[in-house]
Amino acid sequence: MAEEPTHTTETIDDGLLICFGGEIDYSNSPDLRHVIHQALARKPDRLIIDLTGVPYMDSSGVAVLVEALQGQTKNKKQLILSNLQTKVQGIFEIARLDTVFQITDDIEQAKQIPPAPPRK
Amino acid sequence: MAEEPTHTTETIDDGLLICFGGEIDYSNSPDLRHVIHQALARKPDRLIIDLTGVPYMDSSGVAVLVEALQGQTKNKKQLILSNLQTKVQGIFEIARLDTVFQITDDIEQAKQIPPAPPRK
Amino acid sequence: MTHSHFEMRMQSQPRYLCVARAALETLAKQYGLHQNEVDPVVLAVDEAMTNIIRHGYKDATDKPILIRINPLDDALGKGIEIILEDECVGVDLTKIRGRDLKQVRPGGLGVHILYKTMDTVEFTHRQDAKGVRLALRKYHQPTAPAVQEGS
Amino acid sequence: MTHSHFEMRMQSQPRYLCVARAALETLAKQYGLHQNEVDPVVLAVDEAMTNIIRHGYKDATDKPILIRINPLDDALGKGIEIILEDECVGVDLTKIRGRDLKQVRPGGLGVHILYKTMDTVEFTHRQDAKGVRLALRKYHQPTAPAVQEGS
Ligand SMILES: Nc1ncnc2c1ncn2[C@@H]1O[C@H](COP(=O)(O)OP(=O)(O)O)[C@@H](O)[C@H]1O
Ligand SMILES: Nc1ncnc2c1ncn2[C@@H]1O[C@H](COP(=O)(O)OP(=O)(O)O)[C@@H](O)[C@H]1O
Repeated sequence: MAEEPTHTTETIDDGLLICFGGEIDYSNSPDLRHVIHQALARKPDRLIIDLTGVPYMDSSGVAVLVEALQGQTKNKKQLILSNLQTKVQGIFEIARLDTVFQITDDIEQAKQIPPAPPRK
Repeated sequence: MAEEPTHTTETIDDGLLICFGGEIDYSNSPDLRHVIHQALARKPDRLIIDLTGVPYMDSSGVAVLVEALQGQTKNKKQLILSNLQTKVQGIFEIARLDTVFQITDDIEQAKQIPPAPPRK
Repeated sequence: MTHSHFEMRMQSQPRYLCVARAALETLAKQYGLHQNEVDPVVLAVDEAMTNIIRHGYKDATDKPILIRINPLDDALGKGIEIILEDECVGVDLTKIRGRDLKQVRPGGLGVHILYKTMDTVEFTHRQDAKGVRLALRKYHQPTAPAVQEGS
Repeated sequence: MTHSHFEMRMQSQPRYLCVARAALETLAKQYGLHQNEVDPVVLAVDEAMTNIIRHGYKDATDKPILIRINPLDDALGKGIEIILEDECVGVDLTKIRGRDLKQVRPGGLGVHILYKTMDTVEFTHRQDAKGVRLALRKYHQPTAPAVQEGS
């Protein structure tokens, strides 16, 4: 496992906020998937995944987030990512996913984004 | 060389202040020695060596500081260390030098210490 | 066999990914790469190791991963060379390739990241035929020269 | 020869000290040591490497230093084992010892630091007689038990 991976899930007005902490790689991305699956099962209208505490993520972590996006989109729900640190932003750009996800600078902004019409 | 070693030397009221930065090990302790020798040559009454920017030091760095202390003491001058970070404090304790050196929490304190009678 | 400047050999366990990253980050800086060049190199090696563990070894945790690292200093400038070797025989190297990213789906990013982040990427079979060899190279880019007048 | 969990082999250059430290710090945490236990272990290995470079190799920069690392999990608890090997023949092991610290003088601290920071320190000649072998071990100390009543 990478150093001290942590997570908290809390309820917000119209959904859930998950905050991850620690480096995310193939040693702990299965844990990340598990936490997100539990959240998706509660069918939140808005799922915010905050990455303030995540200095590093590899493609195994990105894959879990893409899976989450697909799950929410299929259910016509919203997924928003917030607080991407430099290296995490970097892998989203390399994978050309920086325009596929809704990404905000902080959690407050993520709460304000109006529910978007579902992607087709 | 360890990551980004730096140093600045500036004149103070009754002597010199050297600030080091970066990890100090056998890759750059010779540079440290050189900088300190140059300072000792100016025979400062008070030599303050500030280690705020030094997160790590091994015994090759400590040896240079002991040499500096001996040089100042021989000349009946003063050497004061300031701002030891946890790991640096650690090696001074392991080497039982934490009571041999005058060590202060910050540069201001180091400037206030009255000139001590020279060690015998 | 001549040895490299710095070598790591570890068991195929995901918990060693972060150890390799830490060493590589420090080493790449020693070889003159800037932080914004170091980050992609570290990511590339993480992806290459993860692929060896997942695809090469099917998550077996007791297989060897060998990483050999050398400084580069040649006509192309200063840089770092990283060679990863595993003990996976019978791998069809033509199947190791990135996919079209337009299609958004989980996975299938690792190989794309290798080619995107490194200057050269070379998959071959090891000379001793015991497994796959991946050679990665990255050169330091001195700060972009100012636009030249009259050019 | 059976391989260790994690091995590093590098040329005897001081610039690789920080690379070894970075890997070892991450690894020692993986093996369950707390930060205040990791720091002394990292220092010890730095001192041992520096001694190999300075005393063993007289500052030659193209000689090998091999570091093999394994997790410990035995009767004494969880911990880390670090074995350093060099290619210095004819070293008189009885001369590798710490000095009296009461005398304040530059140098002569490295071996003292080894014994002070590690749980076991063992200098031997390598089985293949090609050099010196130093085995270091450090165990994780679970938080000190509360003072027991009646003891
Ligand atoms: N080290 C490897 N050994 C064997 N096959 C590999 C290796 N790396 C990649 N591959 C093959 O290349 C494909 C693409 O890899 P990648 O782009 O990392 O995506 P993913 O790992 O998500 O499938 C893998 O599905 C696998 O078939
Ligand atoms: N790896 C080594 N190979 C050969 N001799 C060594 C080695 N390590 C230590 N020694 C010997 O032990 C002595 C004490 O070492 P140390 O406590 O580190 O102090 P210093 O390095 O300042 O002399 C050295 O002077 C040297 O003679």
